[in-house]
Amino acid sequence: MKAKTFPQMAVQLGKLSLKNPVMTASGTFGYGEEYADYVDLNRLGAIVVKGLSLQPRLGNPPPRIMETAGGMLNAIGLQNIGVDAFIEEKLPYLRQYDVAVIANIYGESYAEYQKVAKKLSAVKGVHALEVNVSCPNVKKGGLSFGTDPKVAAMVTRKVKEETDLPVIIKLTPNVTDIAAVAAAVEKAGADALSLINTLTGMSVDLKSRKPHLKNITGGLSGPAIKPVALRMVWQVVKRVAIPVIGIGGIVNAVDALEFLMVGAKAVQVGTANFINPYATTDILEGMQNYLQDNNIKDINKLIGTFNAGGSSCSG
Amino acid sequence: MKAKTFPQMAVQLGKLSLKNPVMTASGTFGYGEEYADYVDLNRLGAIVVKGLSLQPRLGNPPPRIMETAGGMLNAIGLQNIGVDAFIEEKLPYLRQYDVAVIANIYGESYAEYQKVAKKLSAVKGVHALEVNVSCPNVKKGGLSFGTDPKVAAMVTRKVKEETDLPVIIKLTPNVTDIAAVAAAVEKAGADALSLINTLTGMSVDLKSRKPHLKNITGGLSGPAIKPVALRMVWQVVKRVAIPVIGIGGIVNAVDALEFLMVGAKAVQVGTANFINPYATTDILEGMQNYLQDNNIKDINKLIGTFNAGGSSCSG
Amino acid sequence: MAKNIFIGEILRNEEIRPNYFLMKVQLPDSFDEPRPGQFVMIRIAGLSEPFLGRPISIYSYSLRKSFVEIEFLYRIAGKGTQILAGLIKSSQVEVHGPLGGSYEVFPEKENIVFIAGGIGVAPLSLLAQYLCKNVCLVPSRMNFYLGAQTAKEIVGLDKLTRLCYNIQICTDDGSQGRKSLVTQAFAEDIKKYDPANTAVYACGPKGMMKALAGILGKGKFACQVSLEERMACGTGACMGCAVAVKDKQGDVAYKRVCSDGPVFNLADVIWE
Amino acid sequence: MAKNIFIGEILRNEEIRPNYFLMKVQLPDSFDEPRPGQFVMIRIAGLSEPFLGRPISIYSYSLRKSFVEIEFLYRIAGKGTQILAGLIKSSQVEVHGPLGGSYEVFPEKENIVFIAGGIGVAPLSLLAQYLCKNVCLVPSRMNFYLGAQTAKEIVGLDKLTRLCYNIQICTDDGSQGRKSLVTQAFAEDIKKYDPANTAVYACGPKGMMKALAGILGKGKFACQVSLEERMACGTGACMGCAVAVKDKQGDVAYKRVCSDGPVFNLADVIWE
Ligand SMILES: Cc1cc2nc3c(=O)[nH]c(=O)nc-3n(C[C@H](O)[C@H](O)[C@H](O)COP(=O)(O)OP(=O)(O)OC[C@H]3O[C@@H](n4cnc5c(N)ncnc54)[C@H](O)[C@@H]3O)c2cc1C
Ligand SMILES: Cc1cc2nc3c(=O)[nH]c(=O)nc-3n(C[C@H](O)[C@H](O)[C@H](O)COP(=O)(O)OP(=O)(O)OC[C@H]3O[C@@H](n4cnc5c(N)ncnc54)[C@H](O)[C@@H]3O)c2cc1C
Ligand SMILES: Cc1cc2nc3c(=O)[nH]c(=O)nc-3n(C[C@H](O)[C@H](O)[C@H](O)COP(=O)(O)O)c2cc1C
Ligand SMILES: Cc1cc2nc3c(=O)[nH]c(=O)nc-3n(C[C@H](O)[C@H](O)[C@H](O)COP(=O)(O)O)c2cc1C
Ligand code: FES
Ligand code: FES
Repeated sequence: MKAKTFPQMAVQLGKLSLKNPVMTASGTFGYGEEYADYVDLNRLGAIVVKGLSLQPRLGNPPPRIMETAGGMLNAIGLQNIGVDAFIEEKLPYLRQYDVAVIANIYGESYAEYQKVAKKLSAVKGVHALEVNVSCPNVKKGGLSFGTDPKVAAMVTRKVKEETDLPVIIKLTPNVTDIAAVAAAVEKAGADALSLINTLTGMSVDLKSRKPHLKNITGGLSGPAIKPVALRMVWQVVKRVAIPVIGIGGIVNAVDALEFLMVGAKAVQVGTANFINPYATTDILEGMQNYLQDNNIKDINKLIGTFNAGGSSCSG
Repeated sequence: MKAKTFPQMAVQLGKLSLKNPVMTASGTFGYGEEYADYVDLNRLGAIVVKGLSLQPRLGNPPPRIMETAGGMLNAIGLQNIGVDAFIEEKLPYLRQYDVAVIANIYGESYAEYQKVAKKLSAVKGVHALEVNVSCPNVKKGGLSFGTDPKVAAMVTRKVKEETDLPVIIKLTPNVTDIAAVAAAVEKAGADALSLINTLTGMSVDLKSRKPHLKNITGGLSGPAIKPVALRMVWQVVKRVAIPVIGIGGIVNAVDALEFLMVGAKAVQVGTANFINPYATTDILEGMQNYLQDNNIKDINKLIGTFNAGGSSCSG
Repeated sequence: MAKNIFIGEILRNEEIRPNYFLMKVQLPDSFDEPRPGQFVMIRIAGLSEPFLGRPISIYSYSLRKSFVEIEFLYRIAGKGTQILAGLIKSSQVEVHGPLGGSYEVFPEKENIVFIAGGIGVAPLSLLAQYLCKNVCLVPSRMNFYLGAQTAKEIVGLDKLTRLCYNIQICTDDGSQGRKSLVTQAFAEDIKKYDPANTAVYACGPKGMMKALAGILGKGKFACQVSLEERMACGTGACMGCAVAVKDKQGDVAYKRVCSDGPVFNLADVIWE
Repeated sequence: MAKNIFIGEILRNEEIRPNYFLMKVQLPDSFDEPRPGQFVMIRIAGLSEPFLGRPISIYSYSLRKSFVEIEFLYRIAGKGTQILAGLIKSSQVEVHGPLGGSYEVFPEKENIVFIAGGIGVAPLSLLAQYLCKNVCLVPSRMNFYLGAQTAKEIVGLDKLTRLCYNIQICTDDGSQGRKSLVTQAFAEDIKKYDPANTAVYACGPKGMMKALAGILGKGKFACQVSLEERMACGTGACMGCAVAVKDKQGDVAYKRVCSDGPVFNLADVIWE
């Protein structure tokens, strides 16, 4: 590979500069170190860490996961060590790397969101906040924040008050009109959007007549949801001016490039990490190869090039 | 198989008596005759025919379908011969069979829904109406009727005014709170509910930078959506007293029994017909075998036996 | 009840040209003798990927003592055909068919003209085989125009040379046969054929068939074409495989490739 | 960077008892020597179903000249293991591992007691193998209690008889060995063992381990158990494989079977 033909991979999400558009999805990459044996973290566009709450969270009782057709359900219940322990125990490790660290945050009240945001903004090594207004697994808060445009906008405003970091709002797909939520959140000052979080689903065991997940319902992720994710990204991109990060069922470079083509400025890789711990860098390499093969010198040249006008009749 | 141990399969959906709970899903079984070479139509619980509109509809330009992980997208655009041609050309054929025929209807205005309902109620051989308030493929009407509880309730009331047939409202999953729509529709007089219709999704071709479907978005169906369908059926069953018909990703007897266990009184088999034209009767036989093996004498004994209390910790 | 879904065993699955495969499958002898133009939906037995069957034309059919052998000629176009290409001998495939309608034959016509582009040779080859078997003295009356981009994409010739006396090969780059479009080669010969006494059959990429429609003009030649479209059910139920054709009134109608086709009158097809 | 995902070739995959399979896989010699208790995540190479890997204990390990052979002993529990069981010789599997922690060994302890229920024999068998290889005179100090519902579910005995002198077999119905629960058989022997000088290792169904916890009482015996839970990542990232254990303060904490375990102190495990 000659340096000359090496495609330009850097993307700019508002104030946030990324080496390349490949990020990890929150909750699927631990705090980074879990995958450091597999992936050179320096090569990633950004690491989005597991959702952080003000207090440590125990999470849901097991069983927490179940496989489904082309995907999986999870009801982890946001088990995490809490924002303070993250700052003390995990962040120093991540600071060793030259990679953007994005803290995914979660609260059960506006005040909690604010406190978590404030703490993370006071320390070095956090490059942006991703606000989870969409986790469907926790009874309180979670779902409701993200499903009502007004409430989602309020969370945005509240978090923005406490931080100078770029604020990414992560949207839930479990809504009638995701573009309306996106527009409300943009107006409230969000710097970027990421979507989609998981679709709420359920799986049951006929023999025992019980749910497979102790929590009964869980979040559906993986290739099964990709068509829904792609549709929502497209709808949102048409509606807002702020950068959008595409998430949902991305397992290879073509998937990632499709999201970029539709208009996402970056992507997050989630469930794919579980079946292939090298997924993120495999995808990055695949994207670079695609650009080279197609003589595209800058990834930004591909972003948003989707021609919805209709395909010429195939075959 | 001794007659003695043959399980009782009949189910009662309000006024509608079905031989067994296995129905076909609208749009996936043509007008019945397309599958008559494969399936003894007399053995089905009911045949739900392709959505009927007042005027014949041309449908969307091709391409109309695309495979996705564990499912498919379609944007048929409700191509159909119109209610009059159905009554004249297709219904006589179906009348030869001893099977409940359910007409799926679609309109672009309240008046259109009413006219189609009226015509179908005036003829012999239609046993119930299933009202599609959820088709996401048609720009006008479609999505909006089913996503707003008030509008969905109004469609219900309007259709009920024109018919004495049982009215089943078919709900869309592309909403924030499906149970709220279900409750509104029940209050408006619906005799039963069926869910889910397809999730709106999209698929794109990286090479041509165009959508795979000429219509750009389409409806996602098949095993990929089963977890979402099961969750929604469970949420709705808890909320309403009228019978619920479960639909979404059912490909085998276990899938069907899971929906019944969660509380559906019957199921519809859709996309599965495409990959196995014998799917409906295979599922029926599988259900019967299961009941026999587990010494359950009446299918109704299984319906709603789900114990959400939480599973005992597996393995 | 029809029983036209079978589990077949792969006897052979070879890459005969880069990206072009010939697959031979053994099926029970209850598999109906296909009429030329018919196809099957093929899936991998027991696998959920690809999810839907893929339509593939029947390229040849032979009834053996207690079983049937059919052949498919196919090209890797995407995921589904890629997976098919990876199957080894003895693997099992699910074969649903024969499906669809067939070419109408005119034994009385003097000239039979075939125009195939690339993999379009597959259904036309079965038609030629059928005519040889059922219509006497036909080989001398058959004219086969076979085109492809380069020599590498010329497939099916071995079988054809045993069936037709008159085969014209065309490649875009001249690497085999004439350097010309296959429609061009036919156009140059067109005066040899009396429209009233000629049956034209064509299968190939859209561009080729569209060009052919132009060449044949307004219905002087009767030309039947095989169309392709993505399919889900293959049986006429889903309306997924629609193509735009003129109905009797000349209005646009969407017909199903799987059950109204795959053979249509070229004059009826509406090109985008 | 770790390279612990390998494509392995199946050398053997046999049903040794109804629903119980022994699979032997050849892997590159860069596959690390597993410590007893470790497991792999196994998937079918190139297939998207099952979607997630399945955790399976390493049952045996042998380093050959230029490659490694590992064995798995597994039971058909559902869809994933059903698909595994259908794989024929020469099929390719994706093996991610070795993963997880291992049993702690106490070479100085006089008695080593193994208590296995059904397929739980797999990781304990590797442990016994390891001890024989690394700790001298161990066979005479090893006592293996192996239980199952009926003789049909007694697996792994051939290997064990080559490793341990003292094997007690129990079946619920007495069809092989003693008619008793395996925990019962151990309870009856318990006085033979000095708690301070005995290491107990157990693996089996939850009920068995729970019963064992009762029998062993409040920590007089040090007992390590292998736990099972559904997994997604196998590497500690997803928090999917949580089990409830007591933390240092005695409060409930959810630990990851894949990376905090799969081996836990029995005394710490909180049963539902
Ligand atoms: C009646 C009929 C007979 C056919 N006979 C043959 C044959 O004998 N040999 C052969 O090689 N091919 C044949 N085809 C085409 C074949 O079905 C497609 O190439 C195949 O379905 C592509 O599947 P895929 O998963 O590999 O590609 P995909 O990933 O699904 O698609 C790859 C590309 O092919 C296009 N495509 C997909 N499906 C079809 C389709 N059904 N028709 C046309 N284009 C499609 C897509 O739009 C895309 O551009 C036939 C098609 C029909 C309808
Ligand atoms: C560290 C570890 C080591 C294991 N070693 C072995 C082994 O050597 N041999 C062996 O046969 N099995 C072993 N198992 C169990 C094995 O992983 C499960 O039986 C398998 O994952 C079931 O998958 P399935 O798709 O066949 O069943 P599913 O359809 O997924 O489930 C069938 C039933 O098994 C339960 N189950 C599913 N996954 C697990 C799991 N990971 N642990 C416990 N129960 C589960 C389900 O709740 C359900 O009741 C081990 C599990 C772990 C965690
Ligand atoms: C096990 C698991 C845990 C997750 N935890 C979080 C979380 O803590 N915060 C969050 O915003 N999203 C969380 N998600 C959602 C993912 O970040 C992502 O939005 C979703 O999985 C869809 O992407 P995918 O299909 O690539 O997995 C989690 C997903 C999974 C599978
Ligand atoms: C090709 C196709 C056409 C459909 N047409 C209709 C329709 O006309 N009216 C309707 O209410 N639902 C229609 N549906 C939705 C199905 O009836 C069903 O609700 C959905 O496919 C989910 O079920 P499944 O996963 O079993 O396919 C259609 C679905 C498909 C795949
Ligand atoms: S493929 Fe379903 S109608 Fe043709
Ligand atoms: S399986 Fe993911 S943390 Fe254990």
